[in-house]
Order: sequence, then C-alpha cells, then structure tokens
Amino acid sequence: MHTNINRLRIVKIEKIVEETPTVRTFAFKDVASSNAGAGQFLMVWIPQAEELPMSVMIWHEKFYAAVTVRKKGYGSTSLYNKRVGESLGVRGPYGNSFEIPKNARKVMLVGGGTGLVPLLRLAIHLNSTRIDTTLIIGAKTHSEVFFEKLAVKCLEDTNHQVVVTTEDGSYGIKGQTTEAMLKLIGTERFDTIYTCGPEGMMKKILDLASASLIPVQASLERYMKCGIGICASCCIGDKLVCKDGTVFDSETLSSLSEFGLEYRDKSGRKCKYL
Amino acid sequence: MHTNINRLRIVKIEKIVEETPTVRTFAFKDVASSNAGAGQFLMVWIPQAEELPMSVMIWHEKFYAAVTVRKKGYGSTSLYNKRVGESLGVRGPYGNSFEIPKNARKVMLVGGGTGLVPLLRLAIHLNSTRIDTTLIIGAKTHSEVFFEKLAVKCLEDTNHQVVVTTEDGSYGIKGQTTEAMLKLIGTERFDTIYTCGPEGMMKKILDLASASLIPVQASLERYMKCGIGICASCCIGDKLVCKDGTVFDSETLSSLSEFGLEYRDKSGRKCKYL
Amino acid sequence: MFAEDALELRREQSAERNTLSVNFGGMCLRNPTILASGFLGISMDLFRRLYKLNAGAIVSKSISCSPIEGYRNPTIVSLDYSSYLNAVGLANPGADAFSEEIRENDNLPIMVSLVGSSEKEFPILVKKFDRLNIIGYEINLSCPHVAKMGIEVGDDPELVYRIVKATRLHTTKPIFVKVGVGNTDVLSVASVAKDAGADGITAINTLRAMAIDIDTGIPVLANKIGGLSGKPIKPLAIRCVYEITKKVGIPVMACGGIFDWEDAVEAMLAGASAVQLGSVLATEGLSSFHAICTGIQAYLKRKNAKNVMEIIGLAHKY
Amino acid sequence: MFAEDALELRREQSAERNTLSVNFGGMCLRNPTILASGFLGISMDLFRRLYKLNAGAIVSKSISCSPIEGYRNPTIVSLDYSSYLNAVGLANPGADAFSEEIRENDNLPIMVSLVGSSEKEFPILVKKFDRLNIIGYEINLSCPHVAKMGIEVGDDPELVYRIVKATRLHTTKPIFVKVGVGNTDVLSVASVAKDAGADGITAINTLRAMAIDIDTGIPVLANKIGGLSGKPIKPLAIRCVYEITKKVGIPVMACGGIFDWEDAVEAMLAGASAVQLGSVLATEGLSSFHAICTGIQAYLKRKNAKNVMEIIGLAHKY
Ligand SMILES: Cc1cc2nc3c(=O)[nH]c(=O)nc-3n(C[C@H](O)[C@H](O)[C@H](O)COP(=O)(O)OP(=O)(O)OC[C@H]3O[C@@H](n4cnc5c(N)ncnc54)[C@H](O)[C@@H]3O)c2cc1C
Ligand SMILES: Cc1cc2nc3c(=O)[nH]c(=O)nc-3n(C[C@H](O)[C@H](O)[C@H](O)COP(=O)(O)OP(=O)(O)OC[C@H]3O[C@@H](n4cnc5c(N)ncnc54)[C@H](O)[C@@H]3O)c2cc1C
Ligand SMILES: Cc1cc2nc3c(=O)[nH]c(=O)nc-3n(C[C@H](O)[C@H](O)[C@H](O)COP(=O)(O)O)c2cc1C
Ligand SMILES: Cc1cc2nc3c(=O)[nH]c(=O)nc-3n(C[C@H](O)[C@H](O)[C@H](O)COP(=O)(O)O)c2cc1C
Ligand code: FES
Ligand code: FES
Repeated sequence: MHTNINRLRIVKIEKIVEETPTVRTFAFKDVASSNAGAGQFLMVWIPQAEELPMSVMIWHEKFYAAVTVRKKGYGSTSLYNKRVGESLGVRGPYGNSFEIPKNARKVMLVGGGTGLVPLLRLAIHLNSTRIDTTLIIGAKTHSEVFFEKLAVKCLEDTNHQVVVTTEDGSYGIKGQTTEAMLKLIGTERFDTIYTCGPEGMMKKILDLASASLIPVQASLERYMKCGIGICASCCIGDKLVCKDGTVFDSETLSSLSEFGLEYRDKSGRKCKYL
Repeated sequence: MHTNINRLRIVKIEKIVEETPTVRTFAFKDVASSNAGAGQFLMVWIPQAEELPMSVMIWHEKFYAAVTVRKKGYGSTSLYNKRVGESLGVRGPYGNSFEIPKNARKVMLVGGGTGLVPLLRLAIHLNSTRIDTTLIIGAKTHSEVFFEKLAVKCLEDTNHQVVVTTEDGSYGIKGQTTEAMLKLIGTERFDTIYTCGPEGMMKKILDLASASLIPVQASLERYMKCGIGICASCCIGDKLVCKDGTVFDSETLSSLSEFGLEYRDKSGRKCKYL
Repeated sequence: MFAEDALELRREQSAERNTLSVNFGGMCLRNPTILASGFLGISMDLFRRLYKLNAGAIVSKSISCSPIEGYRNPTIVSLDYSSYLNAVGLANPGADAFSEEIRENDNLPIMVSLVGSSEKEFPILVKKFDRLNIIGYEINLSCPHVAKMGIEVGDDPELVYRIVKATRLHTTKPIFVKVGVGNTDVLSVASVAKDAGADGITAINTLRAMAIDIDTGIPVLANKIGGLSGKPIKPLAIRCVYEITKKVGIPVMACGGIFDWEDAVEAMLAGASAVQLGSVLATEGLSSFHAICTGIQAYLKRKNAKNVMEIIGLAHKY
Repeated sequence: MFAEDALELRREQSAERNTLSVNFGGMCLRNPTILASGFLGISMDLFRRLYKLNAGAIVSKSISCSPIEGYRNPTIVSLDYSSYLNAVGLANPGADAFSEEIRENDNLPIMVSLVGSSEKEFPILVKKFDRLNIIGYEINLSCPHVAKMGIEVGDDPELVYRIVKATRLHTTKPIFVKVGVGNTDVLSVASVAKDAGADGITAINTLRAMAIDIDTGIPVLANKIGGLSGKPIKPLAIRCVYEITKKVGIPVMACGGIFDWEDAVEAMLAGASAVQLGSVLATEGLSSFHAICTGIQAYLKRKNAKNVMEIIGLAHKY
C-alpha cells in the first residue's frame, strides 16, 4: 500500500552526532525521509513536548535520514536532549525543493547554522551533476562552525570551494557571509544562488544578487502547525511556506513585502523582525 | 481505482422482457454484475420501496446483467412495475457460486421459476466446458414455464437435454421435477446435481440424490438485510446464506437441521416452512 | 507428535490464554475480543461458531420484550472506508424466542443485550434470562434510530438512572450500559449509570447519520436516518473510553471502529478492558477475533508485558 | 480573439455565474462553495488568492476579543481517510489585529467568525467589524476542545439564546450560528438560535475525538483531545443539515467532510444552501473550489436545472 506521508511514523534514534556544544544531529531509519528533496522538511514530534518543523538532514546509510537541531527553547531543547534508542514521530517530508536550472554550470550556496541542512542535501545533487559549487558557511565564531568537513565530502566529485566566515574572525574569513558573497560575485559568474538561514541575511542576499541579475532561491522558515497547507500559520503574503515553499525564487521573494521584515506569531499577528 | 462492490451503484433499466404474466426480466449495464458467478446475487434497491436479494440473470450484451423477478408482495411488485429508463440501485454481486468438479462429464440441473436464474448462468459455463447437461424445468402449469428456449440456446454447444415438467400436465411431462429426476438418475449416471428453487423441492432432491450417492449443490434463499455477513437474518444453522452460500454442498446441507424445514422471519424467530 | 511436544504446545496455549485473559466488571474472559451487539447476535449455532473462532465473549442482538420486525429494507448501507449506515429498527426475535434460543448454552460467555422503553420492561427481560447460563447484560441505551428506545432513553439521565436501578434490583450478574455520542454528555450518562449500580460501560454505539443518493435525490435507508458505524467512528470511541475511564472510573468495553490489533491496543491504552468487534466482520470476516488476539499478543511480547491488563489505561499517565 | 467571441465568452461566464449563484439568509453569493472557519482564515492576501480560485465566500478563523496563542504543538494530526484531529485552541490574532487585516477589503465576500465565552463579548466583537466591508457573521458555538468557549457554550441553549440575541441587537448583517454534534441536540440549539434572530446555521463543527500513539502510549495531540474533521464526518453533517432544514426551517451551510461535487450535491439535496470546504484543502489543495463548482454545474446540466438553488432540499420530498 502507498504510505500516507501525513500519518505519524514512529522512528528510533540510532545515532547522535555532536556538531557544536549546542547543535546535535539525530539519525533514524525512515525511507520516506531518506528520499526527501533539498528544502523539504519533516514535522518532528517530540513525545510529550512539542512538534517542530525540521529540515531533513542527509545521512550516509541507505534508508536513513536525520535532523540537526540547535538547542534553543523548550521544543528544540527537548529534542536536543533525546538519547539513542528513544522514539520520535515524523510526518512528511513536506514542501517543495531547490531547483537546479537546466544550463547551470556554476552555483553558489550561502548558509549558516542549521540553515546548512537543506544546502547539504542540495550539494549532493550538485555533486552528482558535476556543477561547480561554491559554499559559504557563516557563523558568529569558530565554535559554532559545523558541517564544514561534511560539506567538502558532499562535493568531492565536482569543482568546489568551501568558504567559512566568522563574524569575530576566529576562523576563516572575518565578516558576514554577504561580504564574502559580494566579493565572489564581483569576480566570478554564478548561475544561481541558493540560501537558507536567518531571514535578514537572505533578504540581503536577494538584494545583492538582484543587483547583479543573479537568480536566488531561498528556503524560508515560518511558524508552522499543520505543515499541510490548512492553518495559515506559516503564511507570508499569499503564500504558504509549508506548501508553496519552503523554497521561493527571486521573483516571488520580491513580490512578498513581508520578506525579511515581518512574520506572524503563534496567534497569527504580524510582527516585525528585530 | 478498485470499485467497492458494497457501494450502491445506480443503474438504468434498458430493456424489459415479459417472461410470463407475472415474471419480468430487467436488463441494465453494470460490469461487476455481468461478471457474477452462478449462484451469486445482487442486493437490488427499488428506490422508495425496498431492497431485495436477486440472483444475477445473464444478458447477451457485454457488460450487461439482468434480474428476473416474480411479482409477489410489495417489494417484488414495485420492481416488477418499473419501466425502461427508470433507475435501480445494485450492490454486490455477493456470495459463492456453483462449483464444477474437475472430472465432471455429465450433470443435472433442476430448477423452477426464478430459481432457474443461477442455473442458466451455470449452464453457460457447462456449455463452454462441453459437459453433458440435463436441465429439468418445473412449473405448475404451461403459462408459468419460461426460460426454456433460452436454456436450449445457453447449452447449444454441448450435449444437452431440456425437460419441462408441469404439475397439471398442460405442457411437457406431467408431475414434479423430482419425479422426472428420479427417472433420469435411474437410467443415467450424473456426476453432480445442481438445484435452485423452492426449499421443499431442494430437500427432496438432496434426499433422493444422497440415496443414489450423487453429490448435490443447492442455492438457498433466506431473508436478507445486509448481504455482507453481519446481520444474521439469513442464517441457517451456523451458516450465513449471503456469505457462506448461497450454494451449499450435500455434506453441509445434511448437517443443517433447518434445511427444508425452518427459516427465520424478519425478527429472527424460527418458523416452519408450510 | 511426541507426548512432550503436545505438553509443550498445551503449555504454550495456556500461556497464551493467560496473556490475553481479562477480568473486569465481574467478568472473566479468555481474551478481550467481544462480538458487538447486533452482529450475528440471534443464533446459538452462530455463537458456537464464533466461540470456536476465538471470540472472548458474545453480546446478543438487543432483545426486547416482544419481537420486533424492524424497518423495511434497505436497512444496512455500505459507505466508503469500511463504514456502514444502518437502521434495522432493533429487529429482534423477542425475549421468549431468544431465551429459548440460548436455553441450552452451557459454556459460551454470552451477554444479553436488553432494550426497552421504560424502566418496567427491564426487570421483565431480566427474569427471562437470569436463570440461563449467561455472563451478564448490556443495556442498550443508545440506538440512534428508533424513537422512544435507545438514544432517546440514553439522552435522559434520570430515566437512565431508573432503568439501571430497576435492572440492578433484579440481578446480581454484571450489568454494562451502552452509551452513544449524540445529544447528551456521555460522561454524565456514564456516571449516572455507575451511581445506579452498573458494573461497566460500553462505549460507543453508532451515531445518527444519513446518506442521500444524488442520482435520485432519495435518502438510501428506508428509515432515512440511521446509525454510522465502522472505521470513521474510532477516534470518537477512543475519546469516550479515555474520558469515561479517567473521569468516571468504571470499566469500559470499547466499541466503534475497532478493525485491527492496533485499534484494539489503542482502545486499551485509552482505558478499555476489552474491545467489541462489529463492522470489521463485514470487511475482514469472522477471522477478526483470532487475528486481533494474535496481534495483541505479539505487541505484548515486544513490550515485555505478561498480561494484556497491564496496558489498560496506560495513556492516562500522560 | 474576435470581439464577438469575447462577448460570447462573457455571456457564457455570466450564465455560469447565474447557474451557481445562491441567495440565502440575507447573503448573495456567486457560488455555494465557502471556505470553512479555521482554514487559512487569518490573512487578507490569502483571501484574495482564494477568491481568485473561485471561493464563493470566505469565513475567517474564529476571532476573539483578545489574541489567543493556542495550544502547544502537535495541534493538527492526520488520521486515515483524509481526516484530521485538531486542537489548535482557537489560536487567533484577536479582534484588533484582524479588523486591521481586513480593513481594506472592498469586494471580497468575507464572513467573520466570532468566538467568545459570554454574551458580553459578542457586541464588543461586532462593534469592531460591523463598519467593515463584510457580508456577515458566523458565531462559533461548537469548538470541541476549548473549555468555556465553543461547545460548552453551544451545549447550553439558554446561553446560545442570549449570545445570539445580544449579537442581533448590534448588527443588521446576517448572523449564522455554527453548531456541533456533541452533548446537546443540534435541533434544539438551531431552533433556539432561530428564535433569537439568527439568519442561518452552519452544521457541523468537528467532533470531540482522540488518537493515541500505540508505540509510546501517548495521546498525540498536545491537548490530548481534539476535534475530528474530514471525510468521516460527512454522514453526520448530512443528517444535521437534513434535520435542521426540515424541522427548524432555517437556511443552513453544510460543513464537514465535503470533498467533491458529489458531496456538495448530497448536502444541497439534504437542504444546504451552500457548502463549506475545510479538510479537503489539505488533500486536494486550493483548486477544490473550482473543481466542485465545475462538478455541480455539470450535474445541474444533466438534471436540466437552471440554477443550483433548484436542488436545495429535494430530498425532503421523500
Ligand atoms: C521549514 C523549517 C525547517 C526548520 N529546520 C530546522 C532545522 O533543521 N534545525 C533547527 O534547529 N531548527 C529548524 N527549524 C526551526 C525549528 O522548527 C524551531 O523553530 C526551533 O528549533 C526553535 O524551537 P523551540 O521550540 O525551541 O522554540 P522556542 O524557543 O519555544 O520558540 C522560539 C521561536 O521558535 C520558533 N518556533 C517554535 N515552534 C515553531 C514551529 N512549530 N514552527 C516554526 N517555528 C517555531 C518561533 O519563531 C518561536 O518564536 C526549522 C523551521 C522551519 C519552519
Ligand atoms: C439469494 C436470493 C436470490 C433471490 N433471487 C430471486 C430472483 O432472482 N427472482 C425473484 O423473483 N426473487 C428472488 N429472490 C426472492 C426475493 O428476494 C424476494 O424474497 C421475493 O421477490 C419476494 O419479495 P416481496 O418483497 O414481494 O415479498 P413479500 O411479499 O413482501 O414478502 C414475502 C416473503 O418474501 C421474502 N422476502 C421479502 N424480503 C426479502 C429479503 N430482503 N430477503 C429475502 N427474502 C425476502 C420473505 O420470505 C417474505 O416473507 C431471491 C432471494 C434470495 C435470498
Ligand atoms: C447492522 C447493525 C445492527 C446493530 N444492532 C445493534 C443492537 O441491536 N444493539 C446495540 O447495542 N448496538 C447495535 N449496533 C451497534 C453496534 O453494536 C456497535 O455499537 C456499532 O456498530 C459500532 O461498532 P463498529 O464500528 O465496530 O461496528 C448495530 C450496528 C449495526 C451496524
Ligand atoms: C485546524 C482546524 C482549525 C479549525 N478552526 C476552527 C475555528 O476557528 N472556528 C470554527 O468554527 N471551526 C474551526 N474548525 C472546524 C471547521 O471549520 C469545520 O467545521 C470542520 O473542520 C469540519 O469540516 P471539514 O470536514 O470540511 O474539515 C477548524 C478545523 C480544523 C481542522
Ligand atoms: S503550517 Fe499550516 S498552512 Fe503552513
Ligand atoms: S443477510 Fe445479513 S448476514 Fe446474511
């Protein structure tokens, strides 16, 4: 029988990887998740605690997937504290995925923190299609840099370049991802820029790239309840991030006046990003 | 999609055949019904009137089936009075079917009235497998004899014999079907006897055939509500006519002490056959 | 087979029996799968067949003082998703014929379902059955499609009290009261029933519902309105079982949309002491009892539970 | 395209519009497919998108005086057969934010769904919205999972009367009252609402239900109990629509398990003046409005009906 991806599937945590002192990756077996597209997410049930949207992280074993979580509030911390052998519920994967244009020869990926998760899945596709790939990883400081080695491995079969920026300069290039990006697009031609991370960063990337006529695809985050397009808690303009997104292109992003500026809180009220 | 035979299907009556002054055949297009086995029945909804179990009658057009009804009480008369173009609801076909033993070479069919309906469908199978077939059609009087020509046509490709008996001798052989049957089994060897008709007749056939060690398969009727094995209104002993039947073999019939003697009324009380 | 093997097998079988045996509301059953009322519930021969096929107990068709012919057909309509709409109109052979039917019962765990329209009828019914070999009664207060019987009774908590009390006075056998989701709070009906001396609750009955054929515009049931059963009503049954066992604190048999062992386990985690099987018999046939027992057993093994009663109400802790 | 063709096309389109246009309870809609409350109902941008996709009208998320954050996730759980269990806890941006949201509405047929716990709150809510461009109100008396709001209110006919009356006194716009199947008779709630001056009824809301994960034994919704929506509840909705329109005689919008044009036609034959679409949007997406309109139109053509209102309540004759 065809599995209904909307039905909760209980999975057992089989491996846990410490990425940084506040970020962990949890691997589990789940065929549907393992086949997720880059940009798709799961709704992850942490029994008795929360249900959270989480991008589907890659995992090297067949039929396996993972989630990479940063410990933050109640929900994410409950997940972060799970141990091997404990259960999670997952449904999905949901949403659309990054698209690789037919003639793309050279692309740039810009992300930070857990925003790297969908970009790594994308990297694997780029790797297998031998597209020149530049990945910019941004972090505040050295101890918060993760996925660098994994990223290099994901891209090993294609021409690639992995650049790390830290705001305090404790590792890699000092500064923000957007500065590194600006430098690179000044000297090389990129067909597309893919990004996932803080919305302010993504907005800046859209503006810079648009000025240089480079198309952008960005994976957005919004508060989510249903994940299936009925509750509107994830809405931005007339779009639903869970169903029309998470990935939007330059044209759509430019039409969304809330992008980078406003989001809706749990009650549905519009709030400004700080 | 797989059709759920339990869901009501609305069919349009396309042809009506007058079989006798009180019996009519109603033909309609319905693929599932056209594929019914011999012995299977439909639950036929006569809108605003009744729902009745009816054996599935054969029809010469592809994807078509029919029901042959004798006008009797409210339900059957409501059906009998339907016109071309009017709608019926059908669900099913339900129940099991007559079985043709692997080595059968010569069989006898004994029926009367609308009991001939499943026997005609069986005749077509026998015809195509070239099994010698003797059909005994019983009726009270000449005007109540029907399906004789059709039966001959159904059996045209195999060795066959169609015998008609009438109780008043106004047509064919005078007497009951069981008398004709007794004569025939006295002179020829039959591998199986199939029967459908008044239960008293079927009981007599079972007794006579058992004495001569000829296996019998009989298609039974009982009051039916659900047709799907949940209400027990059709029960005889520990069997459900709608699901375990309608066809039962000698062994089962012999174990059913109610056979030929008792049935249950609409309330579920046991009553004696007159 | 060697003698030891036979012994081993017997030991295993009795272990199985112990794993699944349940004990609640004054009844002790070999397993928690029970035939729901109205399904095949009029024939002793069928009861024997069901018992051989592993039914833990059998609830009869609801029996009234006098026989009832019920409504004209169509009385049972199949809808999608293994669900059914019925308005049989409480057709039943009546107390005299049915007590005759089960007179010779010796060892089958039969519960008699009783239906009536006033508190006077129940003692009369009980008198017909109480000396027979039956394990208890289920009082049907929730048939959604017969006026003045069933749900209209169940919607009146005072009448429920009087009926259960009247029945209680005439029997020491376990009494279960079957409640429905309709016009009254199941919790208040359950607690009234408990106060009046009921030993347990069966939750739930069918829900008032309807289907219209769009081709003709005609309601399909002869009675127009009937009761919805089958898979769609399971989440309602689970909720009622959970709330009644948690808030009223009385043993409950779950009924409504139990189709497989997962459903049975869910109902028991919610608090049910047993599960009743109804509509599943149309879809999966009579082997459902055995299939569900086998599934529960495997689940218990995985969870290292020695007996199925260990899982009853586990969801209450959360 | 030649001018004549354009003219022809426009004629056809307006014919289509006439075929599907409905007129009931003081509202005139271009077609009878309406967005149900709680689905996408908080964003003006989304309303515009839905209107372009053929929604005949839009009911907002239920709005309370103050914003409500709602329950912790999981708040929405998918069950089998296109059904959903939700306990969002009436999360909504509150009357101030929402009146701001729809302030610039000019031509979209928006109904505002109101929720509150006492008759005092409704006039306050109405004052926030009555001068905006909205076509009416729906009073949500039937949310099954928030105490003291919704169903606990709807279960108290006297309170229903006071709430509807209080609302009636403060607006001349159409008022629809949304009823649920739970602990009180929908017919009595509907007739009380009518007496208090309601223009129509919406039937039905979700039903109190529950799901437990059998692996962990934990109720899946954070709130444990929630409301069941989707395909399984259609036969209940059809029954309520039929009974309310037949016995109370008030316009009804059908809600509950309407997934395709067949469901919509069934509901209208039962007596509904319009149908609300909810859970179908999860399964079939936003094109449902258009698909159902097209299906109804083809049905009307086969039945030689000039306007969809001709089929409303046809099943009552039988
Ligand atoms: C599509 C998508 C993919 C995501 N992928 C990842 C990922 O791979 N790794 C990761 O660590 N985080 C990811 N997130 C963010 C994650 O869902 C949580 O927002 C974050 O973990 C904080 O959760 P919390 O419960 O600890 O938040 P709290 O501290 O309780 O709340 C802080 C903020 O977290 C956000 N939040 C809380 N619940 C939700 C929710 N149900 N949906 C969206 N936002 C919520 C809200 O903005 C809230 O204000 C993703 C979010 C989305 C929408
Ligand atoms: C498997 C099966 C196949 C049948 N095939 C045919 C057929 O091909 N042609 C035909 O004319 N008749 C057939 N019948 C009989 C038919 O279903 C009706 O019983 C008969 O037409 C009389 O109906 P009525 O409503 O006019 O009866 P009434 O005069 O109203 O009642 C007389 C008797 O008819 C029987 N009856 C009524 N309703 C039902 C019911 N729902 N189920 C069973 N019996 C009922 C009862 O014994 C009842 O006492 C079949 C019955 C069964 C069980
Ligand atoms: C055809 C039919 C007849 C029924 N008759 C009765 C009855 O007589 N007494 C009763 O208490 N419940 C009766 N019920 C209700 C069932 O016992 C049960 O409560 C309901 O079907 C829900 O369970 P299910 O979903 O497993 O079928 C009947 C149900 C059906 C479908
Ligand atoms: C997630 C969700 C949120 C809902 N919120 C509301 C609400 O705020 N107000 C309301 O009256 N009904 C609400 N409902 C109920 C729906 O409006 C509708 O009555 C119910 O879902 C049945 O229709 P359906 O089967 O088409 O979904 C909600 C339903 C769901 C699933
Ligand atoms: S999360 Fe509910 S619509 Fe996107
Ligand atoms: S007709 Fe219902 S069991 Fe056979």
